[in-house]
Amino acid sequence: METTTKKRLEIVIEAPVLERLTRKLDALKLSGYTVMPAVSGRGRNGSWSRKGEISDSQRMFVLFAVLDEAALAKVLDEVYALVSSQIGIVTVSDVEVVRAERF
Amino acid sequence: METTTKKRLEIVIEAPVLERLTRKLDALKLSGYTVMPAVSGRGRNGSWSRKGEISDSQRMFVLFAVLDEAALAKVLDEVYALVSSQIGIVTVSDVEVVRAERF
Amino acid sequence: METTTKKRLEIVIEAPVLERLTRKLDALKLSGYTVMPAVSGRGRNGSWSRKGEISDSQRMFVLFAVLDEAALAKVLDEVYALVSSQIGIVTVSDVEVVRAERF
Amino acid sequence: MGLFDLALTNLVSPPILFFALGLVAALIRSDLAVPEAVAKSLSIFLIMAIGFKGGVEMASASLSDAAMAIGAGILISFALPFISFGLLRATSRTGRVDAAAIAAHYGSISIVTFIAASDAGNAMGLAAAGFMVAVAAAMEAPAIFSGLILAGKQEGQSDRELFREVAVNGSIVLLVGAFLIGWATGETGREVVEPLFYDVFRGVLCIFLLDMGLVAGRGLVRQAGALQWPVILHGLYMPVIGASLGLFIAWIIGLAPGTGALLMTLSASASYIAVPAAMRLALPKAKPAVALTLSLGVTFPFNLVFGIPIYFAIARAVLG
Amino acid sequence: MGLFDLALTNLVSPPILFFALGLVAALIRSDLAVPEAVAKSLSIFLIMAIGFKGGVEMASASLSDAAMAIGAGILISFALPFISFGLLRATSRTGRVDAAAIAAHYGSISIVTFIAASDAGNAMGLAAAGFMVAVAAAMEAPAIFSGLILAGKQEGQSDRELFREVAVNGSIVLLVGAFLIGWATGETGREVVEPLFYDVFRGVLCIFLLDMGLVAGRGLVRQAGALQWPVILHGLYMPVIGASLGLFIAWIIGLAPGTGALLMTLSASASYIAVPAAMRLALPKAKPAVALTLSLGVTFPFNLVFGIPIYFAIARAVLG
Amino acid sequence: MGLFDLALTNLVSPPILFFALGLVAALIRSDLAVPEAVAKSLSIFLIMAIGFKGGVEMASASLSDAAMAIGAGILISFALPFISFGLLRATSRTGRVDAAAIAAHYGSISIVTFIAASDAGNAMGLAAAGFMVAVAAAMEAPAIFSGLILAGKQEGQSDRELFREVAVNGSIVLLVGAFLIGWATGETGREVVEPLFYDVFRGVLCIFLLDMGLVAGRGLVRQAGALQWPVILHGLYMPVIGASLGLFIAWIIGLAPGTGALLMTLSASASYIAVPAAMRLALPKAKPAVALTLSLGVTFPFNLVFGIPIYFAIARAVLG
Ligand SMILES: Nc1ncnc2c1ncn2[C@@H]1O[C@H](COP(=O)(O)O)[C@@H](O)[C@H]1O
Ligand SMILES: Nc1ncnc2c1ncn2[C@@H]1O[C@H](COP(=O)(O)O)[C@@H](O)[C@H]1O
Ligand SMILES: Nc1ncnc2c1ncn2[C@@H]1O[C@H](COP(=O)(O)O)[C@@H](O)[C@H]1O
Ligand code: NA
Ligand code: NA
Ligand code: NA
Repeated sequence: METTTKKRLEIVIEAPVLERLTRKLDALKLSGYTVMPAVSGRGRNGSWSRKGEISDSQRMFVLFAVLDEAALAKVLDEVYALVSSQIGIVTVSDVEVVRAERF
Repeated sequence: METTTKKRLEIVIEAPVLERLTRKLDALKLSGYTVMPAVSGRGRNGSWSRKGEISDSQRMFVLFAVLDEAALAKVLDEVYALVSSQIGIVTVSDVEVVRAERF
Repeated sequence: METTTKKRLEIVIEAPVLERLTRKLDALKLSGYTVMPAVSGRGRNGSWSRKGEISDSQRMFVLFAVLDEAALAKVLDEVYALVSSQIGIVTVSDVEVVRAERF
Repeated sequence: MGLFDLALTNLVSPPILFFALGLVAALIRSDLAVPEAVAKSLSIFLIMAIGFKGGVEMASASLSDAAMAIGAGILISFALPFISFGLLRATSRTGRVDAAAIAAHYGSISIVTFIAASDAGNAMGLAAAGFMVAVAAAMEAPAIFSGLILAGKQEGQSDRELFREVAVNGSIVLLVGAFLIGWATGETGREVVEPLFYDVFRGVLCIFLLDMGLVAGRGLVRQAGALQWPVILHGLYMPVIGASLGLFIAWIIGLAPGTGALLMTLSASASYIAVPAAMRLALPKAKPAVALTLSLGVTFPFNLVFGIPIYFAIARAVLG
Repeated sequence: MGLFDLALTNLVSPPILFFALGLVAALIRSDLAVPEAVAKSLSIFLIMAIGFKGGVEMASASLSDAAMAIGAGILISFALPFISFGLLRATSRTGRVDAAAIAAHYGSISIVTFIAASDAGNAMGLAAAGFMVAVAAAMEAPAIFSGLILAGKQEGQSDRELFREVAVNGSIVLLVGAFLIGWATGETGREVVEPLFYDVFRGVLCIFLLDMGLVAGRGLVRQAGALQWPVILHGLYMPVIGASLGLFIAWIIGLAPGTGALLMTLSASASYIAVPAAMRLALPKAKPAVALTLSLGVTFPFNLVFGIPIYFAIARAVLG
Repeated sequence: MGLFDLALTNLVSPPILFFALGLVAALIRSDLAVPEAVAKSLSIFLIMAIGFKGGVEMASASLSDAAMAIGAGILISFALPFISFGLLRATSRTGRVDAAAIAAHYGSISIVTFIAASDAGNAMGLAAAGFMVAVAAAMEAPAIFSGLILAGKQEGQSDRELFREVAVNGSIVLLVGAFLIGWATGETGREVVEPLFYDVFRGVLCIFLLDMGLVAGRGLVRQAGALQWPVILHGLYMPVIGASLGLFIAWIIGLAPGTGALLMTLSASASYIAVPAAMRLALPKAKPAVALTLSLGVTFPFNLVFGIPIYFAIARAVLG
C-alpha cells in the first residue's frame, strides 16, 4: 500500500495547561490530535507520580498530532511558545500515512 | 549494542472496534502488540473526551505493534481495510530493536 | 524553528520491574522520562488485559525517554540487561527536539 | 397529589437537582468531573441493585403476567424504530443509515431512566412489579435488529457476531444475573445487601445523576451546532410517542399503575450505551455523535425531569 | 473536657489514625495506594455531602450573619497572602514570584481540613452554622488575586481567562451547588441521602484521609531536600497566624464557638488543589513543588493533628 | 445444621452467587467489567474493614493465644511450599524454577478468601478470634522465602531489596495498620466506622466477588490450554492438604472452631497478589501465567464455593 511521509508532533505537557494547548491547536486548524495519560515521570522540574493524587496540578499528559510537513513550522512555533514557559517537552518525528489528504 | 530496523505500526481506533482489530492481528500472527488508553482527542468526526463518560462507544485506544518490514505490507492492507471504514487513523514509522528475531 | 536529532528510547516493561527500571535510569542520570499506562497486549508470554484486575503483577507500562545519541549506547546496554530477563521489549527511534541542550 | 404536585415533588428531589447541577456545571464549562472508572462502577452498582430488588419481589409476582409483559416489551422495542425512522425521514434531511441508527436508539431503553423512574415510583407509593427488570433487559436488543433492517444490507457486516456481542452486553448480563440472584435468595439474601443495595442506593443515585448531568451537558456543548431542529424535536416527541404506545399496551395487558408507568418510561427512553456501541459495529457509516447527543442530551433530561412524573400521573389516572 | 483531652480524643480517632497510617506507609516506601480515580471521587463525595449538610442547616440560620461571615472570609483570604509574602521574603531566600505563589496557597483554604474540622466539631458537640460552607467556598479564590498582585505583572498572562477558570473550579461549583440543593430540599431531601451523606460519611473520611496521608508522605519523601528550613517553618507558623486572624474576626462579628473554630480552621488551612492549578496558569515561572509540598506535607498534617483540636479549645474559651 | 445444609447455605448466599455470575459472564465472553481502579479500591476497603474489626475484637483476646497462632501461621506458610514443590515435581513435568514459584503461591494466603471465610463464619455464628487478622498478615511472606530456597540461587538477584519490597507490601501494611487502629480505638472507634465497615461491608463483598469471578473466569479462558492436568489437580488437592495441616496445628494449639476454621482456610488458600509480584522480581524465569491462573482460576473458586463450608463443618466437629 503506497504511503506518504508526515510529521508526528509529540508534546508532554502539564495538566493545567492542556486545555490552553488544545484550544491553540484547534485555532491552528490541525486535522486532529490525541491526548494520552501519563502516570509518572521525571524532568528538570523533578519527578512526579499519580499515585493517589487528587489534584491534577502536578501531572502530565502526552499529546500527539500527525500533520503535514508544510504546516509543521507554524504549529511548532506557536506550540513551543506555549510549552517552553511551562512544564513539558516537544518532539517531532517522521511517520508514514496511507491517506495523505487526511492530515 | 547492534540493532536492526523494524516497523512500528500505530493505530488509533474507536473502542467498539478494538476487539475486532486485535482478533485480526492475532489471526495475522503478529509477534505482539500493546494497547494504550487515550483520554481525549479530535479528528474528522469531531472531538471527544472521557470526562465522566460511562459508555465506551465514543472513546479511542492507541495500539502499536513492532513488526518486520516483510510482514508490514500484508498487515497494513488488512488493518487499513478495517480501520478506514471506522473512526481512527493508521501510521507507520521506523524503530530500531536489539533482538531482531523476536519481532 | 531549528531542531536537533535525538534518540527516543521506548520500553514496554512489566509493572513489578518498573521501579527497578526507573531507579536504574535515575542512576544513569537521564535528563528525563515519562511512564504511560497500557491496558492490554500480547507478546511471547501470551496476552494480558487490565479488565478488573486487582493485582499489578500482570500488567505493562510504556516508558519513553528522549536522550542524546552519545548517551544511548551505555543506557541501552544497562536497560537491555534488565529488560531482557523480564517481560517486555525495547525499541529506539529518531526524534527532533527544539532545545538540544535540554536532553 | 395532583399532576402538578407530582411534577414539583419530582423536580425538587435531590437526585433531579444534582442532575441539574451537573448540567449547569457543564454548560458554564466547569472542570467538575466524576472519574470515568467510578462513573462506570456506580452504574454497575445501580444495575446490580435494581436487578436484585426486582428479583426479590418476584416472590409476589405472577409468572404469566411477567411473560406477557416481557413479550409486550420485546414487541415495543422492535416496533418503535419503524415509527422513529419514518418520522425522521419525513421531517428531516437525515440520511437513511443515520436515521436507522437513531431509530434503533429510540426502540431500545435507558436503564438509568428506568432506575430513576422506579425510585420515583417507590417515593410516590406506586411500586412496580419485580418482573419489570426482566422487561427492561428484554427491551435492550430487539430495536437494534429493527435498526439493521431499516438501514438495509451493509457490505462486510457479520450479523452473527453482532448478535453475540449484543446478547452478552455487560449491562444485560448483570441486570439478568442480579435479578436471578435476588429471585433465588429472596428475603434472606435481601438482608445481606440491604444496607448497600437499599439504604445507600438513593444517595448513590444522586452522585450518578450529577455525573449524567455533566456528561449530557458536555455533549450538548460539544455538539450544539451539529443538531438540526427537526432532529432535536424528534428527541422531544419520540418519548411522548413511546410512552403513549407503552400506555396503550399496558392497558391492553392490564398492568397495575406503577408497573404500567415503568413500561411507559422504558418505551419513552432511548439507549446511550448498548445501542451506540452496536451501531459502530453494525453501521459504521452512521455518524455516532448525532444519535448519542440526541439520546443523552435531549431525551434523557426530558424524561428524567418532565416525563417520569407525567407518565406516573397518567398511568395512575388511566390504569388506576 | 480540657484542651489536653480534646487533643487526645482527636488523636485517637479513626480518621486521624488512618491519616497517620498513610503517612507512615509512604515514609517506609510501601506501595500502598488508593487509585487516583477513586481518591478524586471520594473528595467529590465528601464535598457534596458537606455542602448538602450545610444547606440543610440554613433553615435555622440568619442570613445577615451568613453575609457577614462570608464578607469576613473574603477579607481574610485576600489579606493573608500579604502577611505570608512579607514573612517569607523577610525570613527566607525565596524569590518574589515563588513567594507570591506560596502566599496565595495560604490565603486560600483546604476543603478537606474544613471537613475534618466540621466532623471533629460535631463529635465535640460544637456544631457550626450551615453557612460556613458558603464561607469556605468564598475563601478559595480571593487569595489567588492577592498572589497575582504580589507577583507583579507577568508578560503574556490573561487575567480574564484565569478569573473564569478559577470561578468555575469544580470543587467550588460542587460545594455551592450541593449547598443550594440542601437548602432547597431541607429535611425531605435529607431523608433521601441520610444513609450515604450522613451515616457512611465518617467511614469514607477514614479512607480518604488514609490516601491524604499517603500523598502527603510521598510528597515529603520526594521533596525532602528541596525545602529550606525557613520555608518549612513558614508552613508551621502561618496556620497559627491565620487562625489568630480568624479568631479575631470571629470575635468581632460575634460568631458562636463552633462556627468561629471553623473560621479559624479555614484561615489556618492552605490550598493544594485550586491554587496550585491556578498558579501554573498565572505564574508558570513559580516552582510548583515547593508550595504544594509545604501546603500538603507540612501545614495540612499540622492542622489536622494539632491545629483543629487547639482551634476548637480556644474558640470555646474565647467565643463561648 | 449439617454439612450439606452448610454447603447449601453458603452456595445460595449473594456473595457466592455474584462470584458465580462473574465466572459465567467471563466464560460467555461478556464485556462486563468492574474498572480496575475501583476493583483495587474495593479490596483496599475490605482489607481496611477486616483489619479494623479484628483489632476491635482484640479487647477480648489472649495475647499468648495470639502469639501462638501467629507462630503457627508462619510455620505453615514456610512449610507448605516444600510439600507443594515435592508433589508438583513428582506428578508433573513442571521445571524446578516454575515449581518453586507455584509452591510459594500455595504457602502464602489469599486475603479475599480469608474475608469471605470470616463473613461465612459470622453468618454461621462461628465468629473467630480477632488475632486471626494478624495471623493472615504473618502468613503472606514466609512462603516467598521457601520458594527462593526451592528455586536455588538465581544470578543477579538481590534478596535484601526483595525482603524490603515484600515486607512493606501494600496489603500487609494496610491490614496490620487497620488492625492496630481498631485495637487502639476499640468500641469508640467502631461507632465511627460502623455504618461503612460493618453494615455496608457484605454488600461491597458481593460487588468485589463479582469482579473476582470475572477476573478468574477471564484468566481461565485465556490460559485454558496452558495448564496440564497434573497441575490443575495440584490446584485442587493442595487446598485440602493445606486445610488438613491447618486443622492439625489448630487442634494442637487448641484453637476454637471458628478460629481454627480460619487457620484452615488461610492454609488452604493461595496468593495471587503479593507472591506473583515478588516472583517476577525474584524468579523472572518462572512463567507467571501458570501460577496465577492456578491460584486464581482453580484454587480460589474451589475454596470459596466448596472449601469454606467444609472447613467450618470439620472444624466444628473436630475442634468443637
Ligand atoms: N492527525 C491526527 N493526529 C493524531 N491523532 C488523530 C489525528 N486525526 C485523528 N486522530 C485521532 O483519531 C480519532 C479519530 O479520528 P477521525 O476518524 O478523523 O475522527 C480522533 O478522535 C483522534 O483521537
Ligand atoms: N511486537 C510488539 N509490539 C508491541 N508491543 C509488544 C510487542 N511484543 C511485545 N509487546 C508488549 O510487551 C509485552 C511483553 O512482551 P513479551 O515479553 O514478548 O511477552 C506484551 O504483553 C506487549 O504488551
Ligand atoms: N527527556 C525526556 N524524555 C521523556 N520525557 C521527558 C523528558 N524530559 C521531561 N519529560 C517529561 O516531561 C515532564 C516535564 O519535564 P520538565 O519540564 O523537564 O520537568 C517530565 O515530568 C517528564 O514526564
Ligand atoms: Na425506548
Ligand atoms: Na488559609
Ligand atoms: Na496457603
